[in-house]
Amino acid sequence: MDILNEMKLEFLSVSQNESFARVVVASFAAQLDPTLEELADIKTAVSEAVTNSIIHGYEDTIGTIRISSKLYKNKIEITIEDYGKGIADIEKARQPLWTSKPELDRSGMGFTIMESFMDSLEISSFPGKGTAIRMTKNFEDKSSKR
Amino acid sequence: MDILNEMKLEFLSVSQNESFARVVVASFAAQLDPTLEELADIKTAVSEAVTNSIIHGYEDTIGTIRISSKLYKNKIEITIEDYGKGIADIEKARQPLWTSKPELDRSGMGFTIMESFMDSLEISSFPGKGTAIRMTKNFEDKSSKR
Amino acid sequence: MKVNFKIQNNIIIVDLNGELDHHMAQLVKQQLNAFLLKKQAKKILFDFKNVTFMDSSGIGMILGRYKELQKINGKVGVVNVTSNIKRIFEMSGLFNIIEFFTDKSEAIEKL
Amino acid sequence: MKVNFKIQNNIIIVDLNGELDHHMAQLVKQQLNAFLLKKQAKKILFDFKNVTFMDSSGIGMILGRYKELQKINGKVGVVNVTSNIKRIFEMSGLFNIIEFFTDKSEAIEKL
Ligand SMILES: Nc1ncnc2c1ncn2[C@@H]1O[C@H](COP(=O)(O)OP(=O)(O)O)[C@@H](O)[C@H]1O
Ligand SMILES: Nc1ncnc2c1ncn2[C@@H]1O[C@H](COP(=O)(O)OP(=O)(O)O)[C@@H](O)[C@H]1O
Repeated sequence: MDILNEMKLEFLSVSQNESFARVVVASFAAQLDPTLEELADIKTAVSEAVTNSIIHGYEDTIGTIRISSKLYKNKIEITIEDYGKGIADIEKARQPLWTSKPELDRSGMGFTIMESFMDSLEISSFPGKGTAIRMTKNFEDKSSKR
Repeated sequence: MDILNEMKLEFLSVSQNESFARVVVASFAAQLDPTLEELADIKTAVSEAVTNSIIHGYEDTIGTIRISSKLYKNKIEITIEDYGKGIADIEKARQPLWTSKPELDRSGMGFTIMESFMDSLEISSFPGKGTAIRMTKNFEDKSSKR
Repeated sequence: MKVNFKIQNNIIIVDLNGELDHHMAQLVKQQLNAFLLKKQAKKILFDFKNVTFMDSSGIGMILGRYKELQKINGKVGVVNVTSNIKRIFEMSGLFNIIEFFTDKSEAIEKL
Repeated sequence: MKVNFKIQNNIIIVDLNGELDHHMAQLVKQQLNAFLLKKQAKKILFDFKNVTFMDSSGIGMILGRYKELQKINGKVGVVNVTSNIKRIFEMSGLFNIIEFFTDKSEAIEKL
């Protein structure tokens, strides 16, 4: 499928950038004219992945988070990467309510929310190297509506 | 001065990304709690520089535009780069009302606006290599207000 | 996000405003814990009327308060949750352990 | 940005909506030129009431229409320009060659 547009964003793993990341991806996605609900889903999924990089990937250090996104006809692809701690057991991490940091008020629902709000979710992670989350979402086809 | 936050953005030189670039920089700058007028100034300056990269830097081709921005206490620094045509005579290009593309309805006011809306403007350009615009703006110090 | 606290009927009413993400959840938690220490209340009601965004960090923050109050036999309630945020509450099973209300005065009376 | 055209008193009234940058200026120019060809009017009034942003591409677009209409002895006017956008008009000297109005009905009468 043809790529209609493409962007890359890089920022520091500080918590005030969580809302910044949401705004950036949402305003990029807006070029595909999504519904308000589709936009809210994307914002939530981005927020989960970026927060994970800040809290779990870099823990108490400050590192770089990279987001890249591609727009296709009625579809967005979003990749969120950190170069932090990595995930040793991805299977376990994906389980609802499982968290490695209950003491920090984590609910363990991040991956479950990403999965259910987006149409696909791939996790690649190497302990000590970092984590990359690749998500896609298909938008309702407006051209077929009357 | 200490850097409070930092980001980098990369996107294609298509005209629908002009408003995207404005939103990204404005929402990053918002972390310094600028006035509405300060925000409007930044949006305008970013819009001028990005438009120039699209129209003059890459002309009819599609290339990559990079924006990087740093936040300091009461100050933002923004750099906008393209890897396009470059500017042969920077002195001339800075003059109000001078444009190389009057046939495209350019007004020649881009650099003049960037200069007067921002507190500093540096242009580095090499013909055939590309152009980088570095701008800074100081924000009103809110801590001194009552 | 702005947070306002109010005490009514021995309940700390937390009026949330804006986007409840991890950044804001941390601030709310800090302020709320300081307030709890001073006021010695055992019930918290989170008013979501003006919340425009929430992710799982919001869930974690509320669950965290629930766990703390459980130790002293307290209670946590939530009111005015709108559709998108409701889905997140549902997915995480919070509806099963925390009291949900649709009306604020009813919440203040019954929590 | 949305653009609406209307003819009143032989003037094409261009109702601009949103952000007038290079992307939008191109669309406005195209649509306006097509409309001009059909309608044969000699006067254009740009209504800025609902414009929330403009950069020098807006200046260029208006100047371009001014130059074209000059050839056929036509006129260009602008109404409802707010503060931030006004500064850009001032800086580029547009106030000296184009008619500015603060009131739309006055503009339609006098242009
Ligand atoms: N970017 C990351 N880097 C390292 N570990 C991660 C990352 N993202 C997720 N994890 C691990 O996966 C677990 C589950 O993640 P998630 O479902 O988002 O729940 P939560 O963030 O609430 O813990 C986390 O507790 C953490 O151990
Ligand atoms: N990124 C760029 N790459 C190449 N040339 C540029 C670039 N930016 C500006 N220029 C040159 O400088 C001139 C003046 O720019 P500006 O003041 O913004 O006016 P305008 O864009 O209306 O022409 C342009 O006409 C162009 O020749």
